[in-house]
Amino acid sequence: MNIPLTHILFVSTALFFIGMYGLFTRRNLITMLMAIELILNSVNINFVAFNKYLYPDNLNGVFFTLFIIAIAAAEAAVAIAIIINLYRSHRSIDVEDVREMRG
Amino acid sequence: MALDFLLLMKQELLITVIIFTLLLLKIGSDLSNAAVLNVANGLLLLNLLAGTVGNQTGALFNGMFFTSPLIVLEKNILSLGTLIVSLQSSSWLKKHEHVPEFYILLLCTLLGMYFMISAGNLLMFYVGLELSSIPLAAMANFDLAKRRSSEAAMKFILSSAFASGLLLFGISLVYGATGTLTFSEISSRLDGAPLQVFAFVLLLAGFAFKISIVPFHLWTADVYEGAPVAVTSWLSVISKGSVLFVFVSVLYTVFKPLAGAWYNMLFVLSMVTILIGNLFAIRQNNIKRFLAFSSIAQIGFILVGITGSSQPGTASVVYFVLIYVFSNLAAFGVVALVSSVTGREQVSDYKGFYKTNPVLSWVLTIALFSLAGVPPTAGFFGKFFLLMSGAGKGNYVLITVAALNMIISFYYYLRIVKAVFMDANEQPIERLAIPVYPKLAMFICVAGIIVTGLAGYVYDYIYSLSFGF
Amino acid sequence: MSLSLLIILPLITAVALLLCNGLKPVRVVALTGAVVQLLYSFYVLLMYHNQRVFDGTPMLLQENHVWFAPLNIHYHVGVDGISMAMIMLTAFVTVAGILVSWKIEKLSKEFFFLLTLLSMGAYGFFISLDLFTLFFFLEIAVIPKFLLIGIWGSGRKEYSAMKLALMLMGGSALVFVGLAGLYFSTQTAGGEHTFNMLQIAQLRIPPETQLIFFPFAFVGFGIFTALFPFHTWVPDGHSSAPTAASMFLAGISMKLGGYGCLRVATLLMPDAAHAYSWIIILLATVAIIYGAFATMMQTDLKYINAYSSISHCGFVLLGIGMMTQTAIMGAVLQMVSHGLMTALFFAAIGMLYERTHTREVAQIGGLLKVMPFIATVFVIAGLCSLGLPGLSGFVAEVTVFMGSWENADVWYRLATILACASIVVTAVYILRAMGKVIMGPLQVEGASLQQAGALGDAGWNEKAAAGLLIIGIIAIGVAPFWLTELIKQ
Amino acid sequence: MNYASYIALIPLLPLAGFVILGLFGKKPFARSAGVIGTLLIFISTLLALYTAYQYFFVAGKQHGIYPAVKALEFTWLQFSPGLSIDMGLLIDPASVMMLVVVTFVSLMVHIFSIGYMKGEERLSTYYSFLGLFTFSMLGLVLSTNIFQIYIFWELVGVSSFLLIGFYYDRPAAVAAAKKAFIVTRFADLGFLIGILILAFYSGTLDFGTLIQRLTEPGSSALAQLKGYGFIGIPVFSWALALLFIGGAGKSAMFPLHIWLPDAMEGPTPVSALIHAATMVVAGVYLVARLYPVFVLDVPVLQLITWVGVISAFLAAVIACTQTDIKRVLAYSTISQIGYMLFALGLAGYTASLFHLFTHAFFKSLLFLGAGAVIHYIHTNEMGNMGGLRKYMPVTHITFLIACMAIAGIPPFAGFFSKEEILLTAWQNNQPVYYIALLTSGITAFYMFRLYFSIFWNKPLAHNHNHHGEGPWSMKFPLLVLALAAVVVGFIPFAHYISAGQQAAEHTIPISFSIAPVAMALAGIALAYMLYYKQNERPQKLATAMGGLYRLVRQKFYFDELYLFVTKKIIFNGIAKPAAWIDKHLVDGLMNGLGRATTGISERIKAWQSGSVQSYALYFFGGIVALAAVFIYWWTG
Repeated sequence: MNIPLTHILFVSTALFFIGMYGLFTRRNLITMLMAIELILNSVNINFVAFNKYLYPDNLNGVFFTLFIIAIAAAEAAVAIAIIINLYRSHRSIDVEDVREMRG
Repeated sequence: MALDFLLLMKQELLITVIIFTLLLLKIGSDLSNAAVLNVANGLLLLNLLAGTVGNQTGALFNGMFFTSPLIVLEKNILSLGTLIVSLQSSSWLKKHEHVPEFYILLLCTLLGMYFMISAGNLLMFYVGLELSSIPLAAMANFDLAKRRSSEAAMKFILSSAFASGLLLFGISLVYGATGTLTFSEISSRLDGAPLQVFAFVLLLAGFAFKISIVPFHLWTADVYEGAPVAVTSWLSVISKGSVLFVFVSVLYTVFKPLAGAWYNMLFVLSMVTILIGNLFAIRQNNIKRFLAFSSIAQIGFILVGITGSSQPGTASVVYFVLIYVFSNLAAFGVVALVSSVTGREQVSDYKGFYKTNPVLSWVLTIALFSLAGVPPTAGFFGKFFLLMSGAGKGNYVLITVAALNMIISFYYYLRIVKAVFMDANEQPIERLAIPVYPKLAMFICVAGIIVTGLAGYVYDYIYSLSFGF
Repeated sequence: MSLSLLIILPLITAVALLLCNGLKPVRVVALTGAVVQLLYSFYVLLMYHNQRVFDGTPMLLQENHVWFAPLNIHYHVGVDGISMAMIMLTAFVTVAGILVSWKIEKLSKEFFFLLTLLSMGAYGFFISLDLFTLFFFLEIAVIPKFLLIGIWGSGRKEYSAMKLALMLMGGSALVFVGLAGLYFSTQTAGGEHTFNMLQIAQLRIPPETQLIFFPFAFVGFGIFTALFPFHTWVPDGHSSAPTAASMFLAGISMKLGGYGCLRVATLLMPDAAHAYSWIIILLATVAIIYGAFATMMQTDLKYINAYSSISHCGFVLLGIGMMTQTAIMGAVLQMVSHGLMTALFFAAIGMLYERTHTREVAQIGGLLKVMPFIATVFVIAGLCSLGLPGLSGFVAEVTVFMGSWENADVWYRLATILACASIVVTAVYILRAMGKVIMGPLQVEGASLQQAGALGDAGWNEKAAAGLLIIGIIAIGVAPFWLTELIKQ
Repeated sequence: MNYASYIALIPLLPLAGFVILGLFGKKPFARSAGVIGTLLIFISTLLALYTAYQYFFVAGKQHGIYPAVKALEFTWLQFSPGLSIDMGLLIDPASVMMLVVVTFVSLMVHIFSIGYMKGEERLSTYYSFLGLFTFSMLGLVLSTNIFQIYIFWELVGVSSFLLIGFYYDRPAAVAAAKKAFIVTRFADLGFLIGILILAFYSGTLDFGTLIQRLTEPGSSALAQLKGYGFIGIPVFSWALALLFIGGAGKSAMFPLHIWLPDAMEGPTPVSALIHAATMVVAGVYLVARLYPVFVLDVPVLQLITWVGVISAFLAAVIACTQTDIKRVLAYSTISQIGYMLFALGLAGYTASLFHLFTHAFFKSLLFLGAGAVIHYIHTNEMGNMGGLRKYMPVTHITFLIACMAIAGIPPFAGFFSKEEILLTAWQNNQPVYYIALLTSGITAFYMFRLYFSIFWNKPLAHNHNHHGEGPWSMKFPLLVLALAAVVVGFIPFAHYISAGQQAAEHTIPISFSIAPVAMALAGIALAYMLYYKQNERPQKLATAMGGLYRLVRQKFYFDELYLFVTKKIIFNGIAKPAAWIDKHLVDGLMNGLGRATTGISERIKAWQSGSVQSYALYFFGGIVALAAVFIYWWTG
């Protein structure tokens, strides 16, 4: 079984843009957060793939992925806390309702 | 090794200790807010003092962590800024329920910045960056009950996560192109291929997000406006300053092979940033929002200095950040005090300010003049050296555009001065008593604004530590 | 005793002012500071004279300290005849300005503080031999003007203050580019770039570089001295400013520009100055003629003097543009003369305004009857402005004309003739104003004849201020040789 | 012989008077101003007379001429090596003559003013201005340097301005003062440019050197001046013509004469001093000073001649129709100066200066006489006068003497000098001679018209005069001047003052005098017919002349022409547009920049939409743009 690197990169890039799309179109804050997770995951795939295909003699990429996963979790935790707090004051988690400051 | 470890990482270790001390305080006792503030400020002063002794160059953890006198200086500048922010926010924090938490979050971000500055590896850098930004989002929401505070935090965390996603994508491409995450190795393996440039653009965007370069700046104003003043000042000065330090060293060392490309990018970005920052700043009515845009324009000037890509380039950026710490924090100090006592943050609220609060008015004015670059304040010297550094490359178009944009920036700084000194007001801000800590902070800032510029020694010292190519 | 004391004394005065409390101490401190400075300026003049006898070098009393070593920036001061003349001018106008504003009660401490700061900027600027120091002091002298006009001014003061500050900042931004260009095109023996004017003058910047950076420096400084078409801050700024600020603005601040145009732009980049001289002359001539005609239509006394300043400063630029030794000497004379004369004029207008509360020519008349002293001052200032021999204006203008005429080119001559023609126009507008305000039947808008008749004449402070400036004007006008001897290189 | 020590005092004493009375006129010297001023000028006059005595009779001629001596000279303003304004005292026949005239007339005026200006509130100011004028005029005549003369030229101008406007609360006086200053200023512009040209080519400003450099054989300066041209006219002619314009302005020559009649708004003694005897002849003096240079350029001499003749004639004609006695005298002054100038133009240097000399006495006498009349009757209008001979015997007699003198009746002073001029004209230019002859007839007519109207004609309607003819301080100068008007004609003028080397002493044949004297007598007879007794004839005559009379009465509409040029063309055509352009275009540009900036700022507000998604979109767009531009287009 020999999947070329480009295939995997294609998947990761696709994931990246799906995440991007989600971020731009979804109005629910939680969904937007999930879209960002997609972007991060596409990066993870990249790292792992590069590590596996191009530079198999060290584990830089894989470790980086681990860090990203951990930090993403922290980020999500803080983000959800903020969204909850936001919901308390705004009674909504629709991004379009949260644009008081502008101009 | 052990001693090296202690010495080279002394600031990080100290901060960690402080964080844990505060954590224990929070858990173990119910000290009054005032006491917590005293302890925290004392510890921060200690941290600042510790930074000044026994410094040397060295690397730890196989080059993951790197330090040099310049880096220590940069950290000291941040420590100083932290101390000032802490002093200034005391009048706001005194009334707040979660003082130790605030300090813990604050110091976590500071720790992140320290690591980021000392990073010798992209992984280390990334961890430091995230450590310095995630707690900030929580801090932005620290006025828990305020709608705008939540909105600011939401905007910050989403934008920040998105930006770090793109940054990471860039890092992954760099990794894919070079096979390494170590700075020194990356620079030797770059050759200017399009993929590398693309990876660099993504990285640049990550940096640009943090330091608010146009068009990656749009979150800035909203977050500055919504966040508590202390957090805003922290964001605008310390957070930006730390990323700037890293930005300069990354550009000058890691991406040196791509200098041709990034020079042109910075050329364009700096002009756009100054111009857009200025144009938006002209008509802001909220003083925090106004300072946000003015700081964007300031970043544009810093970029001009960075384009110099020389020893004066580094020196002038570090020097300017130091001055910027004093100037911007002086302005924010006044705004923080006014905001915490009266809750008024509009520019029009400052009309007739001089009649009731002459001292605060002068502090604000000196700060604004320094930001605008009027001698004899330090801002003049800072901007002069930045532009001179940029001019060293012989790109006079950039210099001329930047210099002419100073006119617009003058306009909006003077607008505030005009409101303070000249405009009449039916209900001016009442006479404010200045507590000890903010007073101390203001004194430090004003002294810094005056001395940093006029005393040539400061610049000489920074210059002697700097590098370029 | 050193040259730096010229900067330190105002600084001490400024700090002392901040520590003062109460109206009287503030006034006394400000006046004392200015008078001490005047005396010290005389002392420096004396030192300069004595040294010049022994020493052949043009720049005397030099002091040179490294300021920012990495960029080879020095704090470097020294004087030659031209700067000496400007220093004396500054000292005179400062004392007069403080005397005239003696009665100011609104925020008097801040007022005198800013005036002193402004004068410090001017002193520093005139003695600088390092372009960085020069630029530093140039900018120091801008912001106090903004505050002075904006806080203590009249009319559309905020608009004027902002306009003035922004246009002058624009000027200094251009100056900055010019200076940066100069700096990077120098290369000293040690391989460093330099801001040192003496070195730059010797190094001879390549002509191509000069051609690029000369316009920046010249236009930049030109804005300060009302170079057409960047003069529009002058009328608004001057007319909105309080009396002392108008005096400073026209008397000292506009001279910063002229001095810079001469010292920095023209003398450091002579090739470019030669190449561009026709443009300078064109603009200067336009400013002279057009300024004079525009003045004719003004109805506000301050506007009249402000517009006439545009015209008069055109002579400075004309002299510089003509590039002959005599013309340049004329330009310097004109700077000194115009500084004194216009300060006197503004002082007189301020005194009139304080009493009649209007500056509209149509609303006042025949004031000679009720305030003979002020009227006489006004007449003297007016006569000096229209170039009456025996007063300083004549000496300066004639020297510019003689120097300009040394260029044999027909167009240069035409420009000179047009400039000469402006003296007629000047006579027209000065006499119109004088004929209405000073002469004719007594009239003060909003006051009955009886009230008008009861308006008082000048107080001791105003008399002293005017007297001081008149002494300067007459000293130059009657015996110009001491001044030309001083200026001559 | 050392003159310096006291000659310097001659101008400096009046200056001292100016300074002392100007500074301390209010407190200590308010009452005694007249005495102080008079005393100082009296000393000056004595010194001037002594100087003249020393110069003409003690030192005497050397090599057949009176030498020019520089009694004092110092550099006042150095332009470039060799080119400097020097201040000095030049003693030569012309300047000594002028010295005497100026100090003498000034003394008379000072004395006269003590009576005339009695009770004037600003007496000390008046005397200080007189001092300033006398100083300036003396400086002018003693000038060694062409720029020095310009400097004092301006100073006399301003003293004239101050004195015309002495009654500053009268709008007419203010207007006249402004007019006088501005018109002469305009002429001075020509003077200044003329100086610039001459100085550039000859490399000097000193009279002596200048004349020497230009007149020496094979002069390179002259060659250059004649070689270069502008609009087809040699630079030399330009320079001299411009200098002459300066002189013409000060001397109120056609067409720059309009200021002089208005200048009569000043106090009458001032008119006598400035606008009759001294300042207005400065133009003549200037041309005389540079006479050797003017001689080198025939076209300019012709210009001078014709300007002189036309002025002489036109002014005389206008004088016939004026009813303000001072204005009549003013036009007669213009006319007489016209004589002097055309005499210069026709190489009659001596004749011209002789006429200048005699004219000073009888014209100041006329003015002082008129002053006495006005003092007595408080009006300038001829129509309100008549029959005054009974009330003012001294004035009457002296005035009559002066009228005879100006009309050219022997043996009064005017006869001799006018005869010289007419002879010059006869010898050199016949058309000019005939016009001049006619003019002298007209002169006699209008002078006697004036005389008869004041002293004869109808009896004074109502005499509400309480004081007499006037104090002795007023009568004394009249008598002294009348004496002078009788005797100065007998001075052998040509012996003392002549152009260059040739001391042309000649006698005028009696036969030549017949025509002019006959013309003068005819003029007097006509005046007698019309004005001796009150009658209808003048009115009828005026009606008969119709339009011509009106044209002359309105002074050929010169004032209206000037008004049109200044108001319509310069004010509305130049100044107004300039002010408009400045306010709207130039300043509009600056304000427009500001407005544009704020406008753009308002326009791009929408970018900051507040929606975090759009922020991300911009973010991503920025990356795409950067990548696209810098990877594909702008590499390296």
